[in-house]
Amino acid sequence: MQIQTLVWLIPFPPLLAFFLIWLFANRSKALSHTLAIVLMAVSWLISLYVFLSAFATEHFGKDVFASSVPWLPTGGSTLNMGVLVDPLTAAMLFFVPLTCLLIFIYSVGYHNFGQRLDAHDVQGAGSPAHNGVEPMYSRFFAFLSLFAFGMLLLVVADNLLMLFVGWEVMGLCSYLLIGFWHGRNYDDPKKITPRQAAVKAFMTTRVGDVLMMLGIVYLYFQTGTLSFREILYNEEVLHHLATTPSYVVGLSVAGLVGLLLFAGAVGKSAQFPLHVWLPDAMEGPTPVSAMIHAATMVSAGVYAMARMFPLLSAGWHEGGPLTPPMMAMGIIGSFTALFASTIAVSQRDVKKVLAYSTISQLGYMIAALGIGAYVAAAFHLITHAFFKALLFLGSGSVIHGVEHGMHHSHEHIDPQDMFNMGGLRKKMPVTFWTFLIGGFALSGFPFITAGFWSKDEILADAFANGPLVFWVLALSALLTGFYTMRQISLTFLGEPRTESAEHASESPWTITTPLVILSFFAIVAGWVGIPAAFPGLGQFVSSIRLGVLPFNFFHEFVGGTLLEQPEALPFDPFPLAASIVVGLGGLTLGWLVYGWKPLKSGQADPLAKPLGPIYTLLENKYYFDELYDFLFVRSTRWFSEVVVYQVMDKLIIDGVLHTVARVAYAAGNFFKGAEKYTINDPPDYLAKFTQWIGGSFRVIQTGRVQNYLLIVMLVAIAFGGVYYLMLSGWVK
Amino acid sequence: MVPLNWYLILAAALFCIGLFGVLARRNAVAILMGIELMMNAVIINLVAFWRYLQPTQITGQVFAVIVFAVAAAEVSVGLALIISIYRRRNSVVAEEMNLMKW
Amino acid sequence: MPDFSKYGIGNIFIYFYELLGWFLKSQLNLPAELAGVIQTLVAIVTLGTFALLIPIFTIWLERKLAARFQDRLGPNRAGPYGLLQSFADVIKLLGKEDITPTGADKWVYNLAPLVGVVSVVTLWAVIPLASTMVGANINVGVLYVVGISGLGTIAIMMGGWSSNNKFALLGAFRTAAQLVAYEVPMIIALMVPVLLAGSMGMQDIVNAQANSTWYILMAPVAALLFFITSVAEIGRAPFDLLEAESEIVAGFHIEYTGMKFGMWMLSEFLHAFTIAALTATLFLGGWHGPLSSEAPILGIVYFLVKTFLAYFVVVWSRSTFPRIRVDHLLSLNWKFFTPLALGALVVTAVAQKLVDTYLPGAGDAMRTVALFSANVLLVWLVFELIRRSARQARAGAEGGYEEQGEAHHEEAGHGGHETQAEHSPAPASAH
Amino acid sequence: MTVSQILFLVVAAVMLISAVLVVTLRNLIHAALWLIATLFFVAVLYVLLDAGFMAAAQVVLYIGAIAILIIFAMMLTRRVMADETVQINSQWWLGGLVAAAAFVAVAGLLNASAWPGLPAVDDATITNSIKMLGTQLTSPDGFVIPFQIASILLTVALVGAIAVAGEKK
Repeated sequence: MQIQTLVWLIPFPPLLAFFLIWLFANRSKALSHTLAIVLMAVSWLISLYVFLSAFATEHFGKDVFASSVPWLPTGGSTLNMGVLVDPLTAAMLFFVPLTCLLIFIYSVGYHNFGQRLDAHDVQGAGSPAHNGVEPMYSRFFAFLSLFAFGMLLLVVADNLLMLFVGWEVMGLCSYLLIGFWHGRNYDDPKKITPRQAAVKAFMTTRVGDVLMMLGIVYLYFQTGTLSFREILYNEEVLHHLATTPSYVVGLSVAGLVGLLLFAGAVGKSAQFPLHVWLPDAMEGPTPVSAMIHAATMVSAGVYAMARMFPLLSAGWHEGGPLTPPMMAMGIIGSFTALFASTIAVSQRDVKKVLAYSTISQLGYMIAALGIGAYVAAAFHLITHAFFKALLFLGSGSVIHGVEHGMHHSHEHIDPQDMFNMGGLRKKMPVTFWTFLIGGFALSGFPFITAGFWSKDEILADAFANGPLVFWVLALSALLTGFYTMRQISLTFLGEPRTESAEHASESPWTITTPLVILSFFAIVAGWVGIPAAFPGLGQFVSSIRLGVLPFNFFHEFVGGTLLEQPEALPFDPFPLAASIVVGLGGLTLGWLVYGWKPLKSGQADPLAKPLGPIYTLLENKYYFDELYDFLFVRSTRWFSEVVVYQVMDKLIIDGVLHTVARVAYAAGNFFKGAEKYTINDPPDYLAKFTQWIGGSFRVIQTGRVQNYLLIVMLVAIAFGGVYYLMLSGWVK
Repeated sequence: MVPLNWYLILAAALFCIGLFGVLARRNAVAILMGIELMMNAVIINLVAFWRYLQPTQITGQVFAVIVFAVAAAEVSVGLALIISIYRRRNSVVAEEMNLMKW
Repeated sequence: MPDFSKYGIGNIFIYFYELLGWFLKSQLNLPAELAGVIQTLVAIVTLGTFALLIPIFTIWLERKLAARFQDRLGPNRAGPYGLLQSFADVIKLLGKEDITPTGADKWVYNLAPLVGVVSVVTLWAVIPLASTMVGANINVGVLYVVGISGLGTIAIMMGGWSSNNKFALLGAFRTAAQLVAYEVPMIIALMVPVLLAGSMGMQDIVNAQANSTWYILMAPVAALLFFITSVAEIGRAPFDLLEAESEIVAGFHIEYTGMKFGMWMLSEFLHAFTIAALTATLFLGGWHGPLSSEAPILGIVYFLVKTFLAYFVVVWSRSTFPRIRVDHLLSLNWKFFTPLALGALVVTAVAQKLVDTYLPGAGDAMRTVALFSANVLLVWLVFELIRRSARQARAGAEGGYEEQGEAHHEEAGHGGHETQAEHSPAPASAH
Repeated sequence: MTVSQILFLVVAAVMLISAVLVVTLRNLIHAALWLIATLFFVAVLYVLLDAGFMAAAQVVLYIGAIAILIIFAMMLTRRVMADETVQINSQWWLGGLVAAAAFVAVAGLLNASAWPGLPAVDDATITNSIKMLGTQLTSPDGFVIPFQIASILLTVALVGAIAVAGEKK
């Protein structure tokens, strides 16, 4: 089978799994997850094969796997449906199906497969009781499979429309999965429920999606195609787009399209100001959080931006002034990175810390793309996917363990609150060590972890191209180390602060196996991107060859996606030193504050006092939810209540209508008499006449098929005759 | 050698005879027979066109085979309807099947 | 004058054919076209006569065999071993009064037996008697056979309807149901030799068997299915519902007397022999045997030997099996033969393809072994399924499992609930 | 007049006569039998057109299945339409007129146009046409999808026919 054909097959096994589970297998839990996992594994194997073939191809950036078929004829042109595997896609294909597969396996343990249905397990009521099993188990796997289909479709798509289809499938699935426990309610009315979180996520991303669709439509209108290869690898088209002015003054078409597409990515990747949905999306089951945050949805935004990078940077050259979309990405990305990491410092919920950390890391990538560090952004995307999936799954394992403890202790506490944990290191050793690896990777522990190398590359690029961005990112990296250590200390170190934590136990193998595999990649995935210019180590890894490429192939391999292979930066000790200092510094600070003297039960956060109101501000996420509530929700309500209803409806429209009605009523009364004879009677006669005609023609409506056919034939012959006469010129 | 238009005219004649059957017969089964004649006329045309216009390509016969399948489907459904009506109304006269007029 | 030595004794019939052509052309000076037509007509008449003469022998044979199966002597008075019995029968039939019942549709009534005989005799046009002797070597021979069998159905319906007799009409109805139904698995079973030979021509199929193996070895299931459904097609015991004496007196030919009845008999006996011939042709290698292609006359011998072998089985099963009930007849067809035939077709196609793909240099022996074992596997699977569903049905009938019995009554033989049945004993033992 | 033309004319004449009998005979069973004759002669016509497979398929399908079904249905419903009743409705003359007019128009048009003659084809093409038909009906480059759709249509029609005509419980 040709490799192009194989690429077509990548997204479809999960879709097949979705339909099979949905239609046939929904009675059997074992069958459902077997189907989902086996078909996902098929997808993964195909992807791996494609990745390895891509890897073995020389100059793969020029010689990609692509094939397409006509899809929708749209008047003059045809939209093609096709697949494209270039180095960027190949890199995505390496990690997306793998993480998806691991998350699938993890979900089996997470939903307590093998237990009997407990009396407390009502559909949608929340995570299953420890000795119970999720009642909507099959549905969960069906949705996960559909989700994986959406992501894989997006990854292999060769045009924006298919990408958008995958994008929207994921949007739907995230809605379904975040609101998976749709029946869950909390005592605290201010706490957001899964239902509300799902709606919030859907509506917030919708803002970005609509803008993105506008961008797609505008791009299609301008170029007549949506194929990546025809737009992004065509100097002429890019030049045309970069020089043609758009509707908005001061922006070229490329600029406007880029900004609109970026708006889509802002929604999907939860960048400021559309970041608010992502922390609340933690209401979904933990595998879903991992899926949305690590492997699929949020990275889709960054992936789309990386994919569209030639368009976004059309007109830009190394060292030149940034294009408007790039500038927007640089500003919003670096701001988000800092902003989200400050919030993460003060969160109590183990998953919300990770959520804000994700927002911050995505800001990193967006900022990196904004300053033109394409390869660094893609690199960080991949390493981040591994260690963030690891962290999420680890946190899920922790929550699972604490819930197990709750089952013993009969306490009613929030199992996700870090202040209710502590000392889990001894109870859950595998989770602890893997979480530690993930955390160190996230904060960039030097030289070993994957996060260090990718972050270092972004920082080096930022130092060379945008010093301001560099400082902001460095500061947020410091905060990253800090909150990571805070989280590890609060969760695992010290003594248990609650009875539940005391009784926590290690999770089953289906949960820990993915953790171990992911922690392997959280370390190793970084080594493929060690810069060749790095003293000592760089030369060493460059000398190891993997087929046609060196071991640290990433830069050369993914850089080949672009028309011009970007130059590797020369070695600069300053950003390296900076990244070592901020990474280790953040961790040390965190250790000093939280790890040195572990918190006692009931003790408040040691940061709360010294920071005072700032801490409150951070804890409340800068009051963004309240601000949006005020700005959009309430103002819309106020607008519709006061302006639309009171003023427009009641005063203006109703007033005018009432006046008109009164006038008309008076006039009507006046004309009533005259009307009877002049207007009323003739139509009556007309109606009677029509009825009479109808009655007399009723006979032809015989209800006999043969009569009708006869008339059809008569008319056909008559038409044929007339046509013939016209053809022969007898009738002009 | 037989000219092509002989076949076509023959088919037209068969078609019109079938048409007459459809138009003039009272018995629904007889109407169905008329339809069969019309179908056969069409297939004769298809096969004749195949032989005369494109004997090296098989498209005409493929088309005819598909018409066969459609004819079989049509007869089975048509007869099923007739039998069903016969059971309910004890009649197979097409003219009496006029419940839906007016 | 054609040189006899060129043809030899092996091709004696061809020699006579050429001799006739030579005589017409050079002695009577007829134009070549007309001479060809006359030659063909003579050949047709010869072949038809040969076919029509067969029943004279087979009727005697059948009576004799049936008698032996029933521990009787059978005809033994007319001629040596009763060999002249058939002639005596015919003379008796000729002497009978020729009755046309009141209210009968005369034209149709008289035409029906004729159509019946014609539909059988025309089948012989495509049966290859020897490597050089076949009436018409058309490339859709198998389809022709199927189509002509349909004509036989119409003859029976004509006869049954036109007799103006309710038993006859009932027989005709049964015919329509039975014959149309059994045509389905028969056609599917016929697809198997067509698939193996890659042609629908009868001569091609025989040649293909001569070049490889007899198809009864390659496709035993299809061969058996074809044989059984053919027996049903001719309405012979155990499938003789169209003339079941105890139920509808004599079925469609109840009103026929004299030689018209004789023609029905003729067509029935000839048809029985013909399906034996078809079985021999399609599955037993036809005329193929040692030296058969060098001396075609030997082919006729082999062909007749095989045909009589198959015919013996027809008679054997007729005198052995009791008549099947009408609803069993149809459910046997639709629920067993048709799926089995489809299965045999699929198995053959898949096995053939697998052998072609993975054993490209495989000889006929290898191919035969593969196909035969595939067939055995299919049969084993089918019987396993039947056994399982029968066991469940029995368990349900005996009330062994209260709640399951219901489900099994509803759909015994349906594959879906097998898994359920496998699981169900476990909770029972757990409680 | 060549032999083939005479043959064609004979077949055509017999076919048309039997077709006319199909639509005019009072006795519907006779009409159905004449329908069989017509269909048989159509098959002969296919033989004249070198389409052996079509001829065999015509016999198998039309005579072996469709005609039998029609006769069967006729026998089932015969009770209510005795042979003596009027078999032709009140608009028959108009129907005849329309059919005649349609025939005249179509035949006139067909006669007026020029048609290509019978192309000379070697025997191999004709012999292989059946193989080609099989290949085309099952090959992805050919007509496998229309063929499969036709099969599905047929299956659906059969299921529907059973559902419509089956006894309601």
